[in-house]
Amino acid sequence: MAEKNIPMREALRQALREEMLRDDRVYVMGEEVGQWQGTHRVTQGLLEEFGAKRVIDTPISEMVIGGAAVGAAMAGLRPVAEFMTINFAFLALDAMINHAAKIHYMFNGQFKVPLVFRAASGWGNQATATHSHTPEPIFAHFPGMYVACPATPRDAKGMLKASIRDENPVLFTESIALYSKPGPVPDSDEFVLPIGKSEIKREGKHVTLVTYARGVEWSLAAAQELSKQGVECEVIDMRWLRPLDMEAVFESFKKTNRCVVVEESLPLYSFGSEIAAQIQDQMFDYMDAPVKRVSAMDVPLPYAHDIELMALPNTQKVIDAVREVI
Amino acid sequence: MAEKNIPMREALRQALREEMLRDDRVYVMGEEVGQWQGTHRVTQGLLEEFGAKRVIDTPISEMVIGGAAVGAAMAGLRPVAEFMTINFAFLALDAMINHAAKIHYMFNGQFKVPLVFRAASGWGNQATATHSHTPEPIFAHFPGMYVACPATPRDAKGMLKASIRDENPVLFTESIALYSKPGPVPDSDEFVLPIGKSEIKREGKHVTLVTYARGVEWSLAAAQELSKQGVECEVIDMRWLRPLDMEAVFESFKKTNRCVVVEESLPLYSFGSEIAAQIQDQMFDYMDAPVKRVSAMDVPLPYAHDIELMALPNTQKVIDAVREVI
Amino acid sequence: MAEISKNTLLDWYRQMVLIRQFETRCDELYRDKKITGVYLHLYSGHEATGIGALAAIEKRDHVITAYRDHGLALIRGVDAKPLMAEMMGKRTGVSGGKGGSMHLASRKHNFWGGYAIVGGHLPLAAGIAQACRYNNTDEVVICFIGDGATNNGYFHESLNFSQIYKLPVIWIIENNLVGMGTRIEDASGQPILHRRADAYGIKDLERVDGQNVVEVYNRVKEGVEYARREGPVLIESMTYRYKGHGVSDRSYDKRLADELKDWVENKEPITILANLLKTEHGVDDHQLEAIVDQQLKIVEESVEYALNSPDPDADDLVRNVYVE
Amino acid sequence: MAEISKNTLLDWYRQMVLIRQFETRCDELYRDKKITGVYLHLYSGHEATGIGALAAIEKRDHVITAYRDHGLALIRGVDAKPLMAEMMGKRTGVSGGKGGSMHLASRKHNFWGGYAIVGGHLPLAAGIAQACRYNNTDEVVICFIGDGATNNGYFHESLNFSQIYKLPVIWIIENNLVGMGTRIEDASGQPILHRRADAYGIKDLERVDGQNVVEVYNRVKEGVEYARREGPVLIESMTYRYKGHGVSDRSYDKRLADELKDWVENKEPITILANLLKTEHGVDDHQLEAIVDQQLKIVEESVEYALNSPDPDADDLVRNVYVE
Ligand SMILES: Cc1ncc(C[n+]2csc(CCOP(=O)(O)OP(=O)(O)O)c2C)c(N)n1
Ligand SMILES: Cc1ncc(C[n+]2csc(CCOP(=O)(O)OP(=O)(O)O)c2C)c(N)n1
Ligand SMILES: [Mg+2]
Ligand SMILES: [Mg+2]
Repeated sequence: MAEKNIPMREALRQALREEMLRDDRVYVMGEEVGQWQGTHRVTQGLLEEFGAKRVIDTPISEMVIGGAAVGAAMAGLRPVAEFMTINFAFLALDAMINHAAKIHYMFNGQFKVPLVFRAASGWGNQATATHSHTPEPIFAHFPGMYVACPATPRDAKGMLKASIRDENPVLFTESIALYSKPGPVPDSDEFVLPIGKSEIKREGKHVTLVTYARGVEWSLAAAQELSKQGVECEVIDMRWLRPLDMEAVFESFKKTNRCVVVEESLPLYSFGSEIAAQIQDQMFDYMDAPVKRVSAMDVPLPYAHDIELMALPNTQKVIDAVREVI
Repeated sequence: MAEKNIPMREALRQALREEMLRDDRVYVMGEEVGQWQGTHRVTQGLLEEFGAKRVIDTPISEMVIGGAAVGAAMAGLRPVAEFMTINFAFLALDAMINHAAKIHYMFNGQFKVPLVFRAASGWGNQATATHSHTPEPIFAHFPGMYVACPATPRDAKGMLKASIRDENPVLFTESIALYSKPGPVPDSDEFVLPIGKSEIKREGKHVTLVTYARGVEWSLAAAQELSKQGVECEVIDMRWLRPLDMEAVFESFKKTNRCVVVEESLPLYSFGSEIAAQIQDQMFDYMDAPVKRVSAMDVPLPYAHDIELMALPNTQKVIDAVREVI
Repeated sequence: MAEISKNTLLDWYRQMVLIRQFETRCDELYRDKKITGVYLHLYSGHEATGIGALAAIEKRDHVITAYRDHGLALIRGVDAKPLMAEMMGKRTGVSGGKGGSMHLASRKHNFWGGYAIVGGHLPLAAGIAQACRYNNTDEVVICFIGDGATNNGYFHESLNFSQIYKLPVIWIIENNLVGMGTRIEDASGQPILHRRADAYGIKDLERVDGQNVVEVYNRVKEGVEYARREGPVLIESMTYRYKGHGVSDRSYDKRLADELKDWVENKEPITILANLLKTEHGVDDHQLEAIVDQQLKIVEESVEYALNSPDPDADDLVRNVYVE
Repeated sequence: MAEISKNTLLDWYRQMVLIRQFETRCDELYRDKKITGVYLHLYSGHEATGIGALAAIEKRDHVITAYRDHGLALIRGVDAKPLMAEMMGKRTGVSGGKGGSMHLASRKHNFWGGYAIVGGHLPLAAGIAQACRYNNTDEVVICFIGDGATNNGYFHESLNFSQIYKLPVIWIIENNLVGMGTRIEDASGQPILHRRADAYGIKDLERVDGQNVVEVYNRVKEGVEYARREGPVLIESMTYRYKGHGVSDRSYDKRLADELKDWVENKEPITILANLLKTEHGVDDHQLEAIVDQQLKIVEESVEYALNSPDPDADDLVRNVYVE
C-alpha cells in the first residue's frame, strides 16, 4: 500500500473524514470541534466539508455529550463524540460506564451502542494536576466498552476507522504529545486495523517491553540505546487496553523470559499491574526475573516543568528498569 | 476493652455519633441521611439528636454533594458526605479526584481537605449492572485521597473514626452485604484504628489470602474449610486500598510463599492485579507458585439471581484457587 | 380540543386497571418472595399521566423513562407476560432476565427503557431525538423525569442541549411531590418545576392535573404538535405515588398517611375516569367490572407464565457483553 | 447609592492599570518562552468586573474563580511577585510553582483559588458558604462563573443547592459573550443568563455593565447586603476578553476583529474610569500617568523576582500529596 508521512492529528482527521464519507450515519460532536476547528485541530475542515448537521459544536456539557451519544447510537447513528481532554470525561463517567458500556447487556441485546468517545490524553507541558491524566486503565476496568490507545499515525488511522465501524462503544484516547509527530500512513480508505490486536513494534530476544501509546516512543528509544549495548528488546504495543491481547505478550515472554511494562499512567491499580499479574500467573515457569514497571510517579502532576518531568516516565527510566531484569 | 456485639451499620453509626459529639465541626450530608434515617439506616437517629444543621438532607445532586464537601473542608469543617451507593459517586468523580484529592497538592499545602466520602458498595441482591459496582480500586488509582474498605463492625468503627479525624480526604466504602452482620465492637469512644494498616484476620502458614471488605468473609470461610484438609491459610484483610500496606503482605508471603487475592471487584486493572504485581516484583525469590486471583467475572452484573451469583466470587472459588497454588 | 371517543376512554380505563392490577400483583409477589430483586418501584397512582401522555403520540414515536417503568411498558403495548417474567428474572423476560424491574425495554415498541441512575436517561432522550432530526423524520421522544431528578446536572445539560438543537422532546416531569423521602420544596430552591423551562428557552406547557387522563392527553398533545415542528417542550404533571418509593419502603403509608388518603379519596385517576365514563358516556358499573375482570385475568396469566419460565443460564451470563 | 470617593476611584484605577500591565507582560513572557505552561488565560478587558465586585466585600469575605484568575488575585491584594513567580513555576510562587497560572490561591487573602475544570469550583463556593453559615458568621462568598460554565451540570446543582440552604453566595457570571470559540447563543438555549436565577428561586440582580466599575460595584454591593442576611444572588456582568481564550489562541483578533475593536474603542474600562476621574474629580493626565508608571515598575519588579527565583526540587515534587 502506498504511504504518506503525516502527523497523527492528520491521520485521525483522515479516518474521520473517510468514515463520514463512507457512512452518512457517522457524525462528530463535541466542544469546539466545528468552528474552532478542534482544540487539537483533529477535526479541522470537517465543518466546512460536512456542515453543521454532521459536525456539531456543543456547550461545555460533558454529561449530555456522553449521554446523547449513547442515545443517538442506540437509535442507529454512529456518533463520534469528542471530550476535549480525557480529564473532562470524568464528568461523563456515568454516561460511559453505566450507560454506553451496559445497555447492550442490560437489555439483553435489544440495543447496540456503536459509538466512539474520542479524548485527548496525557500531557507533559505543564497542564497541571487536573489536566494531566492518563486514566485509560480505569476506563478499561469495566466490561462493555473497548479502549483504544494508538501510538503511531498509522495505528491511529486504522484503529479509529475500526472503532467507528465496530458495533460496540469504544473509548479512543489520543496522546497529546503524539499529535504532531509524523509517521507513514497507508494512503487508502480501506485501511482498517482489527480491534484488540497488539503489534510488535520492534523484535528482540532478551526482554519484552509491554507498552502502549506514548510509552511506545520511550520503549523504542530505550531499545535502540540498549541494542548498542547488546541487549535486544522486543517492544509490544498493546494498542488496546480492552480487549487485551495477552496472547501476544505470552508468546514474546516465552522467548525472552523477562519483561518491563512501560506506561504513562499512575502506578497503582493500573496497566502495569495487570500485565505483570497476568504474566506471573500464566508464565510462571518462564520467568527469569520479576516483571518491572515504569510508570508516572504516584503524585498529582505539578506545574513547574522541572519537577513535572521528574514525575513522568522517560527513556532513561525504561533503560534502568531493563537493566534490573537482565 | 469491653465489647458489644453489633451489626456494622450500628458500628458506623456509633463512629459518626461519637465524632459528632467530640468535634462540632463534624457533620453529615447526603441524600436521605436525615428524615429518611439513611437509606441503609447508618445515620438513623442522628437528625433527631443533632438537628438539621449537622445532618443535612440534600437533593439528588452528587456533583454538588461531592464539591460542597470539598469547599466546606477547605474552610475548616469536617464533612462526612454520603453517596447513597458508590455507583452514584461516578457523577462526583471529578469533585473527588480533580478536587478533593488534588487541592492540597496543587496549592502547595495552603488548604487541607479533611473530609470523608461514605459510599455503600457492592451488592448481590439483584441490584443489576448500574447498581452493583465495587470500584474501590479505580478510586485508589489516584494519589491524594485514602480509600478505606472495612470488613467487620469493629474495623468499620475504628476506621471511620480515623477517617473523620484525619486531615486528608478519605473515600470510605461500606459493603452493603455486611451492614447487617454483627460482630464485637469495643465499647469506647476512643477506639480508633490507624490509617493504612492491614490486619491478619487469621494466621496460617501455607497460603496467604490477601483480601478486603466482603472478600474477608469468603476468605475466612475458605480458610476454615481448607484447614479441615490440613491447609492453613493466613488471611490478610488489607482494610485500606490506599495507603496500601504491602509490607504486611510481604511479611506473610515470606512465610507461605503462596498467595491468592480475593476481591469482589472486576478482574482487570484491579486490586488483585496490583497485589499480584507487587508480590512478583518484590518477592520473586520467595514464590513457590503464581499468585492467583479470585474476582467477579468480567461481565456487567445481571438481574437474575442465579446467574448473578455465578458472576460473583464465593467461598468455593477461593478454595479452588488455593488448591491451584498448593 | 378534539372530542375523545367513548371507545378511547374505555381503552384508557382498561390500561389504568391493567397497570393497577399488575402493580398490585407485583407487590404481593415481592412480599411472597417470588420477585426477589431488591428494587421494585410501582406506578400505582401515576397511571393517568402515563396513559394520557402516551395516547398523544404514535407508534413510530419514542418513549424513555426512569426505573418506575412497568406502567409505561404496558401502555406502550408490551405484553404483560414478558414483563412479569422480567420481574422474576426469567429468560423469557423482555430483557432476558438481565435488566429486571428497573430496566424494562422493548425495542420493537419504541420503548427505550427504564433507567436506574437518576437523570441518566435524559441525555439518552436527547440523543434519540437527535437521531430523529438527523434522519429527517418528524418523530418525537417523550421523556419522563421524576421531580427529584430535576435537581441533577443531567437535567440541566440535557434540557439546554435539546433547545440548542431544537430537538423534538416532550420533557414530562412526573411530579409526585417527593423523591424517596425528600419533598420537592426541600430539594428545589424553586419548587414550581416547569418554570425551569425558561432557563433554557424551552416552551413551557406548565402544570397539568396528572390524575386526569383527559387533561394530560390534551396538554401533551399540544406539546407533541409543537415538538414535531419546533422543538422541545416542558410539562409538569402533578401526580402521586401510592406505594412509597419502592416496595421495600414500608413506612410511607404511616409517614404520609393523610396526604395519601387525600389523593386516594379525591384524586384517584381510575375513579375520575370511571365517573366521566358513567356521567358522559352512559357506561355502567357492569361494563367497568367486566374490564377489571379481564385485566385481572391477563395479570394472572402473566404470573403463571413467569413462574413457569426458565431461568437464564451460564451462557446468558456472558452473552451480550459485546456485540459479536 | 453611596458617593464613591476620589481616592477610592483612584485606587480602582491603580488596580486596573496594574492588572492590564501584569497581563500584557505575561503575554510577552509567554511569547518569549519565559512562561512555558501551555495554559495562560488573561484577564485583560475584565478588570472593571473584578475590581467593582471585590470592592463590595471585606477582607473576611471570600473569593473563588475559574482559571482566568490573575486579575482577581491582584485585586485581592496578593503581591505581584509571588504571582509572577507562579506563572514561571517557581518555588516562590503563591502555589509553590505547583499550581501555575490556572491555580493561583492565597489562603491568607481569602482568595480560594483559580480552578481549571469548568464549573468545578462552583460547588466549592457553596461549601465555603456552608461553612460561613455553619460557623454563624455573616461572611459571604463571591464566585465568578464564565458564561460557558453556566451550561454545565455543576452550575445547576450548585445554584440550586445554594438556594435550598440560603447560602451567602454572590454568583457573578462574567459574560464575555464566548467560551473558547462558542458564542453564548450557540451554547445556551436561552442566552440571557441571569434569567436562570428563577429556576432556583435565587434573587436575580440582572445584567450590569461589566466595563463600568462603579456600576459593577453598586450592583454587587446590593448583592452582598442581600447575601449576608438572606441568601444567594445571581448577577450577570457583561464584559469582554481582549486577548482570546488563552494566550495560545492566536486567531481571536482576526476572528473577532470588529467586535474587539468596538469593545476596546467604546467600552474600555480604563478609559471609562479615567474619564470619570477627569470630568468629575479634576484628576489630570499627569496624575494618571504617574499611576501607570508606578504599576509598570511593580510589574517589572515582579518579573525580576520571578526570573531570579529558584525552581522547585525533588522534595517539592513529593511534598503535600497528603497532609503529614
Ligand atoms: C444518581 C442517583 N442518585 C441517587 C439515586 C438513588 N435514588 C433512586 S430513586 C431516587 C429518588 C428519585 O425521585 P424522583 O426523581 O422524584 O422519582 P420518583 O421515585 O418519585 O418517581 C433516588 C435518590 C440514584 N438511583 N441515582
Ligand atoms: C469540564 C471542562 N470542560 C472543558 C474544558 C475546556 N475549557 C477550558 S475553558 C473553556 C471555556 C470556558 O468558557 P467560559 O466559562 O465562558 O469562561 P471564559 O474563558 O470566557 O472566561 C473550556 C471549554 C474544561 N476546562 N473543563
Ligand atoms: Mg418523585
Ligand atoms: Mg466566556
